[in-house]
Amino acid sequence: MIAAALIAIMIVMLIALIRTCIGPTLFDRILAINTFSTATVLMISLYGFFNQRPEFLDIAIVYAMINFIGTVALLKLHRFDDLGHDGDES
Amino acid sequence: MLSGLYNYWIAILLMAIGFYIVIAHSNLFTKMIGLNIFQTSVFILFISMGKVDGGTAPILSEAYTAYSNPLPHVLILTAIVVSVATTAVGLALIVSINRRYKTLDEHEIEQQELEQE
Amino acid sequence: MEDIIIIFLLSLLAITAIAIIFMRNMLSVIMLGSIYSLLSAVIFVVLDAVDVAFTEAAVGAGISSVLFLSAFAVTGKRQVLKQKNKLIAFVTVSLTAAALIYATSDMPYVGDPNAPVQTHVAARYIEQSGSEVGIPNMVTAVLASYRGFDTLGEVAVVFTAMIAVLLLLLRREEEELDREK
Amino acid sequence: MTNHLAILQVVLPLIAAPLCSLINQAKACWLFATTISWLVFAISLSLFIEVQTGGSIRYEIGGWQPPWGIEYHIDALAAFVLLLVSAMAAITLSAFQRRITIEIPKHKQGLFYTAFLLCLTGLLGIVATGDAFNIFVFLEISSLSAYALIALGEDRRALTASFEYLIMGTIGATFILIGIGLLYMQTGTLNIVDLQTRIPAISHLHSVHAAFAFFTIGIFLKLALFPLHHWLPGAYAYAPSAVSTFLAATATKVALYLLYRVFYTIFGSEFSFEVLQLHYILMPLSILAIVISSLNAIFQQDVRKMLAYSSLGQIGYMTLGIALFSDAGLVASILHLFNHAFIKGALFMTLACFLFRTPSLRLDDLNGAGRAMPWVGFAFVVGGLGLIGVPLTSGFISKWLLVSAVIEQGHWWLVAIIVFSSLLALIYVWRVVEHLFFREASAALVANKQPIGALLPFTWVVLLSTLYFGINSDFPVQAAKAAAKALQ
Amino acid sequence: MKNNPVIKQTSFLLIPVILLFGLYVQFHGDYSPGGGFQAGVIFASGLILYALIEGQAKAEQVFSMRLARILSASGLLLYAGIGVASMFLGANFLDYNVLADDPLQGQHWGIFWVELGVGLTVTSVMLSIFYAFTNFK
Amino acid sequence: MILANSLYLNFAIPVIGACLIALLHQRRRTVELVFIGTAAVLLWNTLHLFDLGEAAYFINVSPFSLIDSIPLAFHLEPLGLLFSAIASSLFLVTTLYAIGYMNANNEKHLARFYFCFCIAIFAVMGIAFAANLLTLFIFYEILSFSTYPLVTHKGNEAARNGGRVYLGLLLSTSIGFFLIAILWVWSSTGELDFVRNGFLQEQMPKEALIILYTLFAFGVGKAGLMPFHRWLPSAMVAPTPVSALLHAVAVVKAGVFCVLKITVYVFGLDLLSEGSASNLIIWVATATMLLASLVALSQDNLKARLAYSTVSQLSYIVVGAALATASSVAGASMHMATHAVGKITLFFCAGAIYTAAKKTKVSELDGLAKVMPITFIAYTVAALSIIGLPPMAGSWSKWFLLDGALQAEYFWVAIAFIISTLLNMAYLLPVVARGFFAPAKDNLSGIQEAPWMCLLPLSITAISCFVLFFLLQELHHFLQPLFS
Repeated sequence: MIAAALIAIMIVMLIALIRTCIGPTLFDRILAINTFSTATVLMISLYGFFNQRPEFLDIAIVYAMINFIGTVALLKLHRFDDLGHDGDES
Repeated sequence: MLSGLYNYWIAILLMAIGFYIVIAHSNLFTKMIGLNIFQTSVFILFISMGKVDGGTAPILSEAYTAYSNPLPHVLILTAIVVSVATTAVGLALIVSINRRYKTLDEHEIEQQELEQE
Repeated sequence: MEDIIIIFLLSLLAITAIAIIFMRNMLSVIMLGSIYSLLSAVIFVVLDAVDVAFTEAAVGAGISSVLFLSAFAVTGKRQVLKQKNKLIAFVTVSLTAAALIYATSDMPYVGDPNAPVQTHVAARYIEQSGSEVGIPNMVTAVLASYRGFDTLGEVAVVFTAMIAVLLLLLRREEEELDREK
Repeated sequence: MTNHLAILQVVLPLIAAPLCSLINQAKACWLFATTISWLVFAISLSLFIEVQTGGSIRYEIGGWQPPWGIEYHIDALAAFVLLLVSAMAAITLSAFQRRITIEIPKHKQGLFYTAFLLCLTGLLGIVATGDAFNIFVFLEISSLSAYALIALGEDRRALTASFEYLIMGTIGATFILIGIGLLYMQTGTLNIVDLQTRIPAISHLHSVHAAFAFFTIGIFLKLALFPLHHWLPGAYAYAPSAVSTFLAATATKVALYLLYRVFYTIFGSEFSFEVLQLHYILMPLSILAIVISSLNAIFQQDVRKMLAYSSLGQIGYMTLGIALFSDAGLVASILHLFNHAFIKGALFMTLACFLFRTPSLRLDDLNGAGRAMPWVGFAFVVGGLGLIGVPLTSGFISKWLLVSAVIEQGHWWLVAIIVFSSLLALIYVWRVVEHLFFREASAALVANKQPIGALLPFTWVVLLSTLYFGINSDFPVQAAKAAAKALQ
Repeated sequence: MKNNPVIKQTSFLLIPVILLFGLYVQFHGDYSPGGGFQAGVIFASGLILYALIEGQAKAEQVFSMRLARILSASGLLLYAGIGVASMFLGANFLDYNVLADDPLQGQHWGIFWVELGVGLTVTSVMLSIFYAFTNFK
Repeated sequence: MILANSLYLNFAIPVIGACLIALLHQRRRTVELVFIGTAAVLLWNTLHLFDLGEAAYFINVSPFSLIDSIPLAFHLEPLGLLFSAIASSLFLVTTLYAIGYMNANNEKHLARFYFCFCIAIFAVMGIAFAANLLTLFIFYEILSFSTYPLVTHKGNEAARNGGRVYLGLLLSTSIGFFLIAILWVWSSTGELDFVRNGFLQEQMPKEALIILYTLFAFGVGKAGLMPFHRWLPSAMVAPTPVSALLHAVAVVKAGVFCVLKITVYVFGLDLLSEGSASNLIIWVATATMLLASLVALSQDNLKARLAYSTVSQLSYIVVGAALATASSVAGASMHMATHAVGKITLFFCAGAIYTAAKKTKVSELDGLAKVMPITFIAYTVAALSIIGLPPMAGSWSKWFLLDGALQAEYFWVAIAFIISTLLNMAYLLPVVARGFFAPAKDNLSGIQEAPWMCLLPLSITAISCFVLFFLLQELHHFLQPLFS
């Protein structure tokens, strides 16, 4: 059961990777990356259960957080060209 | 047996790709990314050698007796830190170079120097 | 199953790396870079290196990407990506790779429990660290106690990186502002 | 506390660095860093004496016995190099205060001294440690701080030079890391002494050969041995003068120290030279380095770049000594490492003295500078003579030993090459001397009476020490012999 | 980011969690994956997220550059200080056994403080590097 | 102890002089006094060394060791004593002359000039008393470097070029041949100390000896063997006192002295006269002797003519050394002295003519003797001495050399000596002829003798050319220990 899920996730990863490579717009890529990291989070959690050491869920949590920060940074860069900007649009 | 030497071969391939990017790409930014790939491949090399079949992560637990080798993990932790430190310094250099030269292309920089001479 | 996962992930990693070579857009290169990091972190998990995976996720995908993005923000979006010296690069790289492939010919297989790596120094960490250091996470035990000096060096490296970045990027006004506060 | 000297050698500057960044006030930082560097020098001196009298020192860090914990292992060679590095650091810091105030923006000076101390820590750590991976860590500390220090040069080319150094240096360090990895894979240990005992049994393995190759190439990159030398001239030429002085005198020397360690201690000379026939590669590379770099030096317009190329040639002499694969060659190599560090340091110091009054170090800007500043000009002449290897300077002693080692092996053609390159050195040094003394100085230079301060006396102290070691070479020769013996 | 309430609210929900998680990783590193370094990075990421949302200026009010520099130095000093302390207690550098009467307890103490030093330094270094870049323009 | 102290004193005096000059460089008169004083004290101390007598010969005095077992060492022996006596006495004369000349010609950077002069004489003392090859080499190099600033003193393009050739040739021969030869000797015998009758017997194969001797002879570039003689005419750009010092006293004599010393104390006369190690050098030196004379004939510039004459005369000494018979070596040693005195007079005269009349070419000297009689008489005396006509000193040394050539059965060398003597006449006497007998072309009114500071030295040396003739017997006696 878990194995099947793992395989499915791997396929998702492959597809997301392809989308990141071919683009064409920035948003396609950002979305693809998001999908990809979500897949990784799932992959790590599932692998923990698969391997019978689920205590490594910590790592999955970090991934989720980092993923969020990365996306915010990317979008902010796209919008303001400056990561230190206070975010108020004039 | 996990996968024989497959890990090492991929690590070597990655190393080659990273190394290639560093040498062949003329954009300093890309060179840094190449350097990162190059270093990460070494991490995979190290981590692969620490793996033990049937072992588990090296955190003591009563349920397990076979653990993977923790030493490569320790080494690579340090190496990752070193790598991110190098990246930070390299990027700081890149940013300063960009300010003084207005470009990040190796050849354009060379060109500017030649014109200045 | 483990074999399949690892082979598949490693292949994905290779694809990502190859894709980076041919990318024309700087931002995509950075994004692929973070995917590369994520993937390698998963691989570390599969290879039992949970601590390393933890770090790689936080550093590679997190801090590194943010640093790349902020540097990218400062240097501007118009980046020309060109390749020169392809031949020299190819030859050098092939030679290095060949040397390593040659080296793999008598390497112990991945996961071999009788490899020298597993039998000599590490064995003591696995067997004794529980009683000598007394904490379950062997990686922390080795990192902070057995090889604590390495870690001191590592902290020094981080500190050096900060000093170096500040030396390069610090400007007068900020320093003075900082003093006023 | 004396039994902790081995670790204090490295930890003292390591603790001093963050303190220095906390002080963050130019003058106080200088005073602090200088005091620390002299303390470090005192420690290295007492370590040196201890090693000379009582044999090598081993220090188990964390109380864990060697292959499991990290140990410091200071033998005669390490003590010798430690002495050299700490002496140069103390001298540079004491002498260069005025130049640093001129060259470095005020708000960066505190950080500058911090980075300098870190660089010193890294270099000392590489030398003192007895653990292969620890070498990598300290290598990175020294390199990262060196990149930043170099990039502080006023010329914008300092930045590109530093970046090139960063790329090459990181590749070099990663190669060394791969070497460490391969060795660890086959032996399961990281301790150098343990490696030494385990390698003979597995020396037939391909991966051990590959490890050797990666170590060698990685160190060659750090050492800037021909043809991997492109990063060095720019880095030395555009860095702030204090930095180029310190790095020119120590950084490549420490890399060379690593080379000795790898060739002789880790792999053993039998494996390096008899199994792998290393000298067949090292010899031609050294010769090319000597000849091509000397030729390059002749055509440089910037004196610092000229000296940088000359350093490349001198590195060639040192590796040539290794390539001879004889005791005499090794002694000559180690001795030249020591002598050249001081000579090159003194030369870079004289150049910094000139910078007080000349606008740059291009040859045309130095016209008549020797007449306007006779003590500095004369210092350059003395240092230059040392570089050429004229008798009564320490450069002569090491060349004498090198040539006798070459003759011992009957390579007369090599003698011809060494003589030829000495003449090339004569040409490039003398080109500068002519500009300094036998051309008219510009009015601005004659009128400029800016004081040079402590730099000049320190330059002369270093120069006089090279002259002293040229006249009475007992101390360095005996130390080099002891060091070579420690490697056997 | 007044104009993007969604991002702002989500982030403000997340930031405390991230910081808390950072503390967890810091002090639970003995029993599960993690330790000072990872905790430091996570902690720094939380603050970076704050800087991304509220802008550099506000972030510096929370955690100033100056504080970052002081903390980074003190982290390193803390680590080295533990080593020196064990030296003064008569053992070799970084030998934790002498830090307490019971060697195991000593090891615990040593590792705890050392990891704390690592965490402090890493947090502040990562943050000040980020500041340095974003301030540079 | 006495030996060591007086030897060290001989080194200390010029160094102290140099330091004083450097310190007092702003006070011109004081510097000049110091300069003369240094020379006088040096001469006095050198003459005292003769009092130590034969008992003090070949006792090594070593302040410290240079490399491993090789010390920096000095000793007394007849050749060195002779050389040091020549050098220090002529140095005194030259100081007087230099001060007069430099002042009269308004030269600049006097302090540097006198400073280097003192260092050069310090190096000469080192060469004279060196007790092993390495010490000899070291002081030989100091001499090259310390005379370089003297050669390029004027600082113009010509001076720089001259200096480049000077230093380039001297250093490349010394490093390329001399040093290699020393290293070779050391690596194959493990010895470098000068000993009576040499130490190379039975230590090296015959073929090697030929190469070694050639290396030494060419390596001592200061001996001016063709094709490494170019530095001598190039160095003519220097002010005349320098030329005098270079060509008569310090540098060239140091060169031939090295050859003599190596011949006698490294190879040993027996080894050389039995074998054929020095044949090649005899050939080369003889050829140099004749060729340089021919070149001298074609030179119009008086100093250049004298320079080539020096090249030719040096080869007499080298031939004498290479022939390696008792007479020839004695002749060579004497020639060192007689030629020194003669040639320095000639250079002083050339300088005096330049100072007084600003003339440098032979063809411009017509009738000048009428206004400068003392200078021209001195020139004539010195020229006759160099040619070798009795009762001038040069006649003795040539006699011994000729005798030596015949003893060694090198008849063609003897013939070459005679041809060369004829050539000597041909290039030295025209000056005399033009000065005394040719009618003046230009208006010579207003030209008078050079200042007394120039005239006095050249008169002294001219008179010594004559006086030495009567002292030769004693000199020969003094050199006897060489052949025992």
